[in-house]
Amino acid sequence: MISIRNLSYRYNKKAPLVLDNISLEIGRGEFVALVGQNGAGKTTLLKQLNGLLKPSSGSVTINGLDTATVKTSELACHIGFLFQNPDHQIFCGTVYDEIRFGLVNTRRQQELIDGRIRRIAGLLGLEGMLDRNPFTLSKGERQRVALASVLALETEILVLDEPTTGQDYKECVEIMEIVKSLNQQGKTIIMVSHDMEVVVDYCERTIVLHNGRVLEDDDTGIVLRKTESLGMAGLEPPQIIQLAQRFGPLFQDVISPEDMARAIISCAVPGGVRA
Amino acid sequence: MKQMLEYVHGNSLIHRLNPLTKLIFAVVTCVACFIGSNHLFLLGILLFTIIIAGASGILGRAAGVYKALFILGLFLMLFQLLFTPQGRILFYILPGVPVTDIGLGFSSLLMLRMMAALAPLSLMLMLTPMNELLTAMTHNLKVPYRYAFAVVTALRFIPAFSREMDQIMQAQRSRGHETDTRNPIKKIRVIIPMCIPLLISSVRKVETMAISLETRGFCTGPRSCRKKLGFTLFDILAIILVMAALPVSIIIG
Amino acid sequence: MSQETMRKRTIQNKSRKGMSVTDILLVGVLLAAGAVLKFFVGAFFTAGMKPNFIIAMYCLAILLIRPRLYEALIIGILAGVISQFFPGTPYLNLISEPVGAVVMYFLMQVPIRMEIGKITFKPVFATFIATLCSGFSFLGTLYLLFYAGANVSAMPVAVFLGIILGTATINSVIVEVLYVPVKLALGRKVTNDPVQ
Amino acid sequence: MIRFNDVSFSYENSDEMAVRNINAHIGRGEFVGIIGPSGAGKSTLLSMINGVIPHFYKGDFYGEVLVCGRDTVESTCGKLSHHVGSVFQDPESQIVSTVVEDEIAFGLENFNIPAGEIEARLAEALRMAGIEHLRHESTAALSGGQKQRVTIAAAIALRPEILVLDEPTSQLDPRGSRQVFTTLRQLNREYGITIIIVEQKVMLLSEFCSRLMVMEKGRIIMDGPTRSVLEHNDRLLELGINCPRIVTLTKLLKNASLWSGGYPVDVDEAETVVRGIMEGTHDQYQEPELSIQ
Repeated sequence: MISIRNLSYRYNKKAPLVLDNISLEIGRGEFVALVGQNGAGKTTLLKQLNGLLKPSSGSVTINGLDTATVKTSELACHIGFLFQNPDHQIFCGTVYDEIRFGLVNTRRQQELIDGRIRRIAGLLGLEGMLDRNPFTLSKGERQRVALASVLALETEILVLDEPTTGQDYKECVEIMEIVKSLNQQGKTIIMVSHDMEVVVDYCERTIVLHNGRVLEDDDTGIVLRKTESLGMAGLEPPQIIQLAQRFGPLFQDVISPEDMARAIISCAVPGGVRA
Repeated sequence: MKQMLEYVHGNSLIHRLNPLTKLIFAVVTCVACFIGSNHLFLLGILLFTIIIAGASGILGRAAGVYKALFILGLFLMLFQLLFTPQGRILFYILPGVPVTDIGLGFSSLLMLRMMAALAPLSLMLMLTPMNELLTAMTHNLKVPYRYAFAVVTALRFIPAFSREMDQIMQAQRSRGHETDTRNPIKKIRVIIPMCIPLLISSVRKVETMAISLETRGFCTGPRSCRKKLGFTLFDILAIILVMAALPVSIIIG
Repeated sequence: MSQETMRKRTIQNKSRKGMSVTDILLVGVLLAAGAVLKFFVGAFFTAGMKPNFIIAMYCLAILLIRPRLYEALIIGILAGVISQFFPGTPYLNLISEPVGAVVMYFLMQVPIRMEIGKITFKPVFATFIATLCSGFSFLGTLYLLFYAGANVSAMPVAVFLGIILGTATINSVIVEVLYVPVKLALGRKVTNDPVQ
Repeated sequence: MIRFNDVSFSYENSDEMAVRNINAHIGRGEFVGIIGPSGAGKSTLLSMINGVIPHFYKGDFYGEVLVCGRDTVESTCGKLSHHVGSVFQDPESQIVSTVVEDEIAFGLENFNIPAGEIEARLAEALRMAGIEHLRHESTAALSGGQKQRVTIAAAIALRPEILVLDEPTSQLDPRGSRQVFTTLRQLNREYGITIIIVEQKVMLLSEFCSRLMVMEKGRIIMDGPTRSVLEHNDRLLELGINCPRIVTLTKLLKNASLWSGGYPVDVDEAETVVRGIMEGTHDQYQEPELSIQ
């Protein structure tokens, strides 16, 4: 589905490498987290995926299309891209038109558009706001409008750059649950996040990027235990994994508080602790 | 934004001059350029600015400015050349469009004057740190601080907004937006998805900025200044030198 | 807590001295955005029908802030000063932009409503005229400076007339399109008539 | 130090009260975290301490807010800034200078403080914020965490007794966020500055704050020492507030009757809890009192 081979990238010939010899394969239906410090090259890597940036060397192919030769507007039919700041894309007078913008650009059939816009709006809880002016909405609502306009393209791949920043926990969970259900319907999700709890809750695979190189790439549970790599990338494991690691191999597979509680109960109770 | 005139850091004698000296240099040479209608005089001033750029070690960066001025000047010169039928015909650039001696003389004067009048201002901006210019403007020239601050704010935001503009264009391209069209009416429609987001995200910053300034006592009364800008002997010499250009320009006429 | 214990407090508004901090920042930010748009978006246009974003931005600022006459003049001067930071835009802007700004101010004072349904066309009209005035004063100063005393025929005004008219047209469309969203984003009420 | 006496406020052009009937007292040297869903009135509450309400945002103001004995309505933002320093979400829109030292001197210059004293206070602020090494750096070249520490230094250069921060880490990566909190802890412990912070990252708040306030729909619904507020983690989750995972774990252990002590606020304490259970010794935390309004 996505195949990156020996990808290197620099902004111009004199600049240092932003991405340094990256090779990755991402298959259909995966839910991948891309983590690392600001400036590690995460957003740069994402932008390679839909051809906004072209490789300096190496190649990126999406569904067999080489991003170096295919136009971004064409790749937009295969890969949906949600930027960090919703204000960077919203410009229409109504929420409806905003969601419609991408659909018109990718030349979808007119009669299908209306139904699709209403369905997507329903999914994101925007039904009542379709006629509102997006500039009067709250930050969280604007983020959902931006997501809706990307989802409307119904691409197989969805790329999300920090979709939950600046939102409260409830809004964050709402968005992540929608993304999760899309993943369950078979969409491939690639997401940048700084919130390790979101990563541990939703992503199956985690890639750690540091100074433009892939530092770790494995199942989330395994990667988040690599304290040294995470430390290098300026990250800290979620609290429960930090806690579990203090006890050596005892709580080896623990990820969630529920896992941990179960493990503690199973070792503590036979030991004769008062119940 | 490579076209912007940004301060180029350095520690040359010219860098260390009082900003007012540099401002006087920019204004006086400009005035002299319009008084003196002599090719050699204008060429001399132009050469003088190049020497200053070299002496302060920013010739490399200044070259871009000179290039831009040259292109603009050349354009102006060619244009003027076409519309000056007076004088002796030297040759024809196009059939029926003659080039005359007066035309050539005047249009080259126009070009030199444009370049020589503008280069000092550009140099001044490249050689003066923004906060020093601000101090000189508000403390010595008594420009109200709030208005000088507006200018500084605008200039400070230009690089940040350029980065945002990049993001915006990429965000719209990711949604399949295409920008290539030749029809001027369609061009307006094409640029709107870029103009509106930039303006919206910039004006949204205004409120926080205003609050941040209010909570730090912006414009609550008289203002002190951490660095005092003094006039050195070299400043005085430089001002005398620059002022000398005025009588010279008047004599030459 | 009971309603009786609540006491409502009011703050005496200090007399307004010049533009507020918010207004000043708004002018600064709009001019910065104008400079960036000039660089990025201006590249899409060919000469002739090319927007002048600096003029468009101070027209927008005057629409949004509703300054007094001398404040409008200051906005114009600020725009002129910012223009100096780009090579190739001579001192002339220090004259032409204040002229444009003051014209914009007076046009906003004209008590004629220009509405069709809910849309007001005053911004379009005022920006068009203000851009024209700015353009002509630029040209006038240019002629005055470069041709004073020269016994040479100047470049015919007609050459520039097309450029100025094109710029004014495109500027007025841009200001009309930007006015409502920017006003909403600032959290200011949208009124139909720009004269309150 | 800060006292809210029956305060309510509604913004201009809005019929709804943004905060209502607030009664609270914050003492010298406290480190207070304010949490709650968006729109709960957290920022409004902070804006009343630094005088932004009612001097910048106008509206209907009821009751009184006393900051260091001064009624905020009678004062101004400028005067209050000698008592209350303010830091906001986006460092980009707070920084006004191109060099770090100019940025910190900016507020001092605004108040017409003589050049000699500016120098001393500048050095002091840099030292307190732990950014002496950044003094001559260009502000544009800094990382998010460094920028935010510059804005903190710029606020404390005015020698305020109180520092209010509105989501200062929301745009920072984990390392930057922790740097900011560590700086705040130092200011609080070593220099006795009272800190009031609104934040979504409850995990960091519970680790660093001594007291938590929970807001919902314009009211303070819980207020007490961090540990006691975390007791009510069920209620917090209901409100849509994230609880630290170690709290969720402790809750589960309590439900299994393995633990009856207090809640841990950081991983070290959680380790003590788990070791206590595993080794059968209950080294329990004291439970301080909690007021629920």
